[in-house]
Amino acid sequence: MDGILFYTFGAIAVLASLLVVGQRNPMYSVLLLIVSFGALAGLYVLLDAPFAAVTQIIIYAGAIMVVFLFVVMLLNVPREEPAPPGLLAAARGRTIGTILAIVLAVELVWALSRVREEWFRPGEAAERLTSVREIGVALFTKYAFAFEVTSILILVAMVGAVVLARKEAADERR
Amino acid sequence: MPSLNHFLVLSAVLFTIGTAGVFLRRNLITILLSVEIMLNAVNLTFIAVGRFLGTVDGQIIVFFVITVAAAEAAVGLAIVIALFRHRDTLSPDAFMSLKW
Amino acid sequence: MLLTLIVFLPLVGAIAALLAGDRSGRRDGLVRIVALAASLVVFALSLIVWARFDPSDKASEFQFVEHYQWIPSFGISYFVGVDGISLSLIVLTAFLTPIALLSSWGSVKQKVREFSFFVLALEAGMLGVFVSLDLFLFYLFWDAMLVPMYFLIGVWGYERRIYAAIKFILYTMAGSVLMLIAIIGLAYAHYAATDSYTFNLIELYKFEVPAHLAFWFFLAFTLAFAIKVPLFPFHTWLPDAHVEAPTAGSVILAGVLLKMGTYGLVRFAFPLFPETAHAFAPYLAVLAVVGIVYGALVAMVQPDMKKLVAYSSVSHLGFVVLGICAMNMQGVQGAVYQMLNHGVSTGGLFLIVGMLSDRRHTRLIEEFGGLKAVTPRLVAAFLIITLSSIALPGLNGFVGEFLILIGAFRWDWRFAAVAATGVVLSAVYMLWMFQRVNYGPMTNRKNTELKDLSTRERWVIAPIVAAAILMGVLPAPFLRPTEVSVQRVVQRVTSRQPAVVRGPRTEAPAEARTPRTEARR
Amino acid sequence: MADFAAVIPMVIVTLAGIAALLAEAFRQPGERMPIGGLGLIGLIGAVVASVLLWNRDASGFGAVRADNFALFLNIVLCGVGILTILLSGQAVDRDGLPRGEYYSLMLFSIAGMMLMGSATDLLVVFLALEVLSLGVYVLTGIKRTSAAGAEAAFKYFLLGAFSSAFFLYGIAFTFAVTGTTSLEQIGTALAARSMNPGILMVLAVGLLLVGFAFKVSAVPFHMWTPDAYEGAPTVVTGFMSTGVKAAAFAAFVRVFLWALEPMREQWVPIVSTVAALTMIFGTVVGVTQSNVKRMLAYSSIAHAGYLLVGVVAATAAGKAAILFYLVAYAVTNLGAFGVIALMGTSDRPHDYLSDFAGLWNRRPALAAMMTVFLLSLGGLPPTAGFIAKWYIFTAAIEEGYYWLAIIGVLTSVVSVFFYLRIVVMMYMTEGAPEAPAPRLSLAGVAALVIAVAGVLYLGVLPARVLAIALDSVRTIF
Amino acid sequence: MLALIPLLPLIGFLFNTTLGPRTSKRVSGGVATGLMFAAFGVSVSVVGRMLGTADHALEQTIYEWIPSGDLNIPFTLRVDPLSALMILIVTGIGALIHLYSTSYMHEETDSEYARYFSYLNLFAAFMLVLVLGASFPVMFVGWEGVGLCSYLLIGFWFQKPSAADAGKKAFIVNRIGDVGFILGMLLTFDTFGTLDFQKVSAVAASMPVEMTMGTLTIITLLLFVGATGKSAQIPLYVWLPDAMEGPTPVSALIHAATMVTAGVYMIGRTAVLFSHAPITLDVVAVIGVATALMAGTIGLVQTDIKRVLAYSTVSQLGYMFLAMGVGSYAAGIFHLYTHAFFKALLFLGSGAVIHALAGEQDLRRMGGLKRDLPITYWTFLIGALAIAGVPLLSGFFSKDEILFRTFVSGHRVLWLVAVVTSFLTAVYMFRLVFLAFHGPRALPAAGHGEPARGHGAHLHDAPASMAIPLIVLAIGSIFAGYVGVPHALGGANRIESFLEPSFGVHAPASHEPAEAVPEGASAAHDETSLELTLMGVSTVVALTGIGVAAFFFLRRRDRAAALAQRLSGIYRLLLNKYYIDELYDAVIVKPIKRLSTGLLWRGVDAGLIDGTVNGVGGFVRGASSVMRRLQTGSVRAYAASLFFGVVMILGYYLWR
Repeated sequence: MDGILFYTFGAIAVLASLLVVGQRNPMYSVLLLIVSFGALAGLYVLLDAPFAAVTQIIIYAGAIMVVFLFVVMLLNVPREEPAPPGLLAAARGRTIGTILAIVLAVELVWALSRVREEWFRPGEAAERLTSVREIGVALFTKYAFAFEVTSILILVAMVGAVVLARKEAADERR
Repeated sequence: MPSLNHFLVLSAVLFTIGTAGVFLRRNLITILLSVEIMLNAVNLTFIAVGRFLGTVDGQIIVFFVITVAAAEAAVGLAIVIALFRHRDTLSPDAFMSLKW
Repeated sequence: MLLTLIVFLPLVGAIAALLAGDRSGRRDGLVRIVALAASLVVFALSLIVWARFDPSDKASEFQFVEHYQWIPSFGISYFVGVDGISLSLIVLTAFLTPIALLSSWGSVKQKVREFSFFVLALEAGMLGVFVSLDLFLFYLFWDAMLVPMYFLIGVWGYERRIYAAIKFILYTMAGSVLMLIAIIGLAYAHYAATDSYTFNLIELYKFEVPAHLAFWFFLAFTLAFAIKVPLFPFHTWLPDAHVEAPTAGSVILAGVLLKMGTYGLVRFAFPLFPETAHAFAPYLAVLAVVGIVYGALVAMVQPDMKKLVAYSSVSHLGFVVLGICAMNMQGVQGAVYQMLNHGVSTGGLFLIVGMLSDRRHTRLIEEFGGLKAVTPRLVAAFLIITLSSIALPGLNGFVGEFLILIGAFRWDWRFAAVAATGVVLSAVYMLWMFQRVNYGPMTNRKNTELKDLSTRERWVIAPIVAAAILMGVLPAPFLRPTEVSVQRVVQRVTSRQPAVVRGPRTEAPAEARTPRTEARR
Repeated sequence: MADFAAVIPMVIVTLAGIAALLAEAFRQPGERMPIGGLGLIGLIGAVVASVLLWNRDASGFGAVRADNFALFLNIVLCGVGILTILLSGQAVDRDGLPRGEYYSLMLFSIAGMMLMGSATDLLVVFLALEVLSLGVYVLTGIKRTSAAGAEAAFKYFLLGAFSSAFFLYGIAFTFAVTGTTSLEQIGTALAARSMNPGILMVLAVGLLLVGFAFKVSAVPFHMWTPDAYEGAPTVVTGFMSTGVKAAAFAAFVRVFLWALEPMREQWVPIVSTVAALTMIFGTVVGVTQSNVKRMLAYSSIAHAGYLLVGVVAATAAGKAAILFYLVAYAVTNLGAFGVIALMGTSDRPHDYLSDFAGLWNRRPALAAMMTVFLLSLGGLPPTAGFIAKWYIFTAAIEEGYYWLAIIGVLTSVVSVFFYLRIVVMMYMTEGAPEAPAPRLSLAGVAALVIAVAGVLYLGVLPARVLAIALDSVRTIF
Repeated sequence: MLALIPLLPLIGFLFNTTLGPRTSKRVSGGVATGLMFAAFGVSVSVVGRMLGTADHALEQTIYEWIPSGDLNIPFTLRVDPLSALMILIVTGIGALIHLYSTSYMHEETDSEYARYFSYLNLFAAFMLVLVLGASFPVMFVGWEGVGLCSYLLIGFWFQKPSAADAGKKAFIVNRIGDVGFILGMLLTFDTFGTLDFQKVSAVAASMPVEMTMGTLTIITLLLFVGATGKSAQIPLYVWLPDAMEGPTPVSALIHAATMVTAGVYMIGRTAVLFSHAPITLDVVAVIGVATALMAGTIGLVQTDIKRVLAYSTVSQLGYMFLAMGVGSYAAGIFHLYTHAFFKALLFLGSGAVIHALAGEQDLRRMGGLKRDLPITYWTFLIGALAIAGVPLLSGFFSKDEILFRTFVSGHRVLWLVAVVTSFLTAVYMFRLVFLAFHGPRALPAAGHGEPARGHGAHLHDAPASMAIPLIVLAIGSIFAGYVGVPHALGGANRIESFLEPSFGVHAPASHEPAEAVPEGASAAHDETSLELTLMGVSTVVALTGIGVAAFFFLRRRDRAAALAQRLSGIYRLLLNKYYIDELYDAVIVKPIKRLSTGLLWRGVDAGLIDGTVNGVGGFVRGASSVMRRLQTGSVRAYAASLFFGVVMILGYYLWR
């Protein structure tokens, strides 16, 4: 059962991701990515991480992707422009990129398929992993500092996004 | 239950798809999406590894990664908007004035 | 304190000159005087050191020593002192700098305060090189001194000055950075062997560098010095730098800078790695004698006076290197003496050429001719310096060359034999040039109105001429301070070399040792 | 409460950033507020805090350690910040940059850098990296009228995001092998089974290396550097070329020379190759540049190579050498970029070689200071750059890496060539007669004077700083 | 006291360089000449004092000159019989020539006049150092110093390119010889550990005679190279004829009487060394006689009055070397001494002619001057007779001594050549006399405007200041030989015994003493008769030579022209001095210049070395412009680069 689910979700994730990358219309790309994220959320459930799965759906697919969609619509460039003619370098770049990607895939797959499960010694019972409480406690004790740092991170991102994206008129204020 | 290898390999494939996207697409937004794919692939690794180590740390790290991804997306999209203002295009090939 | 004063006073003078001037150049006169005064004070101080230096073999090797911790964690200290060899070169430096400054009064009209600043900064750097007894300190000065020279060539030079300046600095740096590696490596080797980090030259003298390292270190040191000397075939920066440098720059470049290379060989390369030096000396000597002949031959056909003098330096410095390679009393002492001679005579030649070029704005030999009719004094000075350069007995050049040849001959007669041809060749190129410039009919109308030496120029050239004669007629006072020092260097090097230096075949008469008190009839 | 001691300096800087933001928010339109001053106060406060924490070895939250190494870095970074703020005033006014956001982002970035240097947990390193990166990305593109700025920001951002994905993947593998992100535990875990690092761990090392190599702009991860440096406002370029590099190297040292020390044999070949390539590429490509900022970008690539030599030759001296080099490089490079920044006018940055022609005649002091900085970059005595290189090469030679040292010195000779091209322009070429004499702000000049003083101080009397650097690495490794 | 001898002329030099140009000719010339006479006086008294000492030597160390380790060269002067003779010649004849110059150079401006005398004084000073120097280096000071003065004086009229060229040539050719001298010194020091003549001789005297190439042979050969340079012997004689570009008194003093004999003097000074190196002696003799013959033949056809004399000088110097080469040092020095008189006389006489003709030097434009210039003519004739070897004049004694010594030393072939040369000497000298002073007055050549002034009705004979030296020297040319009247003529050959102490610890050793000088009374008797016979031969030869000259150049000048026509090949060869100058130019000078310019300068220096240096720079620059193209500006290329790095690093780890 788990195996079927794994392959189903995995196939969806890979397929959707491939389509994201193979898609010329950014709008579709965003939507397909949401599909991919959904599939990943399924895998998270499979890995006894329901909280992560929920977060994935709500924050990632729900919030972040919406921002993307929002920007795509704001800028209103539905389709990618065709490659400028004669841009041989770009074409060559694609080829090189593809080759490199394949090589990387081979390397990673080769390496990761050699990983042995025996290397990992489960420390805690699996059911504790699913406990939101456990996560919450850890997040606000062990990871409290990191948590605080993220607040600064988000503040920076916020200020930065505002600075970069706001309209010129705002500058009149100085 | 699929083994850890399965999840790791899957994440590797997704990661590679993400990297490939950076090269193949000529649209800034899609490129940003490709980076998101990469981050998600890493997330999968974290959760899988955390599961097999039997610790919640993996999930918590994913939580942080999602935050980072959000922050990056915000700044990245802001930059894309700024770029679009200057050139009216989203093709990365249009932005080659700085070179050599 | 005296040495520190000598080294840093030029720097103080440099800053004073900078402050004395303003951007408009209205106070250039004051700047010039400040700079000249500073350099003269340094000269006076150097004479004091000379006078108070104890040349006897009972005195310690290095005198006026100052030793302060500087970067203790690396055994780097501010460690200065002089022996007879460096003393001579300090006096030479301090002697030539005021002359160079004075000579520039006529030719440098732009940015005088910066010019004075760089000349004095250069002097500080050169003096620093000669007094340093710490390898780190030495390297610091060695490299730092490139910068002012670079500016002197690049800003106040002739047409291709920028090319020449960059060539100068890159060429010399390329050599010296490898020496930097060797210095660090040497200090580390010492650390590895004795567990103490030191760049102290005296300590390192005592240290026997492992052979495989010594080989590379010696090469690195020697490459740096060979480029500076410049030894054939590393000399091609020199003609360019000389030709394009302003007169004062050329004077200092030829007079002092090149000696840093030969000084380095005597002070560092040979004593630090005696075994390797012994093995390499013949090869170096081959380069030296090739340089002697080659430099002379190429000098012969130069159409540009400065270039000719530049190539003559290659030839003359070949003698110096040959003397050092011989590593015996006469060879090294001759080499040290020849360093001084070359400073005086080539410095003088550059001054003369500079004066001609100030007047005519050309340095091509063919542009001149028959000058003796219009500028007899200038030509007279020119003649004496020319003769000093071609080592006429009675003038300074002879003493050095003769000692070097003796030293070289006792080491390996073949080198001396080839080197002796330099005696002919130097006469050929110098006299040919002298004749084409000064003799013959006045063919170029532009030369008919040339002015003879002005009062200032007389003051510039007179010390050079005086030195050339004095050092030729009375070399003993200049030789004596170096005697014990050279002896120690030779001793230090040869004591760790396998072969014993061959003495005269028959026993030397006892007279040779104690002639000083011989009664005069 | 003890936990907090370790983060006091960062907190102070962060608070200063927030204060700057608030000040901007409550500013009346048109009102001039000394927001930079707030930043200065915060940074000075952080310096004071760091000094007070010296030798305390405070640590907190299991993720931060204010050991002397970190504190040394804190002080350097605060110094970078102070000089940058002093230099910024003119550019901010001239280019109409959003003042509050500018200073606050800068302060947040500095806080991120400080955190990166102090972090003892890979996750925190990653978060700190993101904080400082996001701040710098935005600063790069902060001049909204500049298309080049936007382009630079975009390239920097995209490649940065790309590389941090790799970095993160590396963290994931490390986590997989050791089950933790704490550097200390990673080190212990690796040491325990150091004989068989496992295939995952080498992947982890490689990917972590990519992340750091990107941030320090090592070849072949350097490509963003010239473009970002050229496009960013000059002051920001100076800031990121020094601050980011310092922070990244600090974390690099902490991760690789501490946690991953047991893996040394695995990564040394890679790092030394990268170091050699970086030195060569940076200098060689710098030779033909005509834009000074771009030229200095390549120079900063080359300098990253020298620093990597220090990482390879990681004796105690080597680590101290890295610290010293960072200080020397920071004052020097900030000075150099500061001069370029002061040369700019509102219509154009004046960053081409030809813009320097005859500067000596127009602004002799500026030209002289630039010369000092360039000589220091070239490693000529008696400047900081010379001592720094000396120290790095000493470390290399001690560990027997003669070949790296030789490449290092030879490339620095080549680099002197292009630094001197600027000198040639300033001193040996006549400028256009109508070329304006740059207008200098008092704060900017003060910053430059401080930088010159620093360069010369470190060049002539380096013993004290060297001793402190040595002291700060001894406490941790 | 000893130091005073060179010091006096040096003072004159200093005076004339500093104050001279601003004083009148009377003062500058007077000071110079006066000091020379004073030096002569001092020399006489020094020689007197020297003769009073037991070992016939005086020494003075002035100061310590070059001290360096076991090498110590004090500046020591020493006078012994050999140098005594030399200082007398130098100061005596020098003083006369100074006197002569006061009027000869009178047409120069004040400053040029002073310059002339300063050079002349400087020359005298150096020459005196040369002969007084007690060690090789001190001698070398004088040796090169006189070369310098020669250079300056030959090029005195520097505006004439030929004069400047000649001066340079003289100096450079001399320098070539000096290399030999220097190397000889080096080897001497290496061998003996000292450079003092006395000490070297003392050690060398105890060494065995080298019958094969040994150290002493090499030393002496090297020294002899030096001598050939200074004394204008094959192959380095080429500078001397050109040196005639200088003022005539200079030719008389430097290029006839004193400087050029320095080589001979030097061999005399190091006689002990040469005596131990028979191979060298043979070389010296052969070179000497070959030079004598070659120069004599060239002298036959030259048309420039001074050049004839110059070749004659070369030839006579060859004689001297012949004497040295057969081990008869005293004879060589004796000839040096007499030659100084008559050659100086001849040069000064020719100077008087040139002076009278306002610079004309071409024999073909002279003739019949006997009537207008009686003093010049008669003194010149005495000189010519002396050099030709007419009996009872000085040249006769010294030349015959040489011929006799050559003969008895067994060098019969050399003797024969020397006799032929002596015939030639008589011929060319009297050709000169007859062409210049006898016959019809030649017409001034067309287009040769200036000499017309001199060829006018009233030619002035030498004024007093020129006549007195002529007369004094003429007297000397007659009687100087009487200090060396050979035993065969009932004389005591006093000069030989006088000089003997200078030539070594032992008697001058001919290398075949047993054969050449049989011992015993009967042997002495045989020798006397042999000597008388040889004297007869050479007298006949000399007189025949004069007769031949009289026939061709006094009676039948057309025959001379016809002969030249008939033997035009040889004539042209001789006229062009065997094309030696051209040969040197083509074989040595031009190739070196071409080598230096084409191969060394443009090829090696600019091409190879600088090419390499610039090539490295160019390579870096080229690499730079290629590598910067990698930075395409495309963000995807950048990502590719980054990606490439990742792949490589992971690949490295996985493939290891």
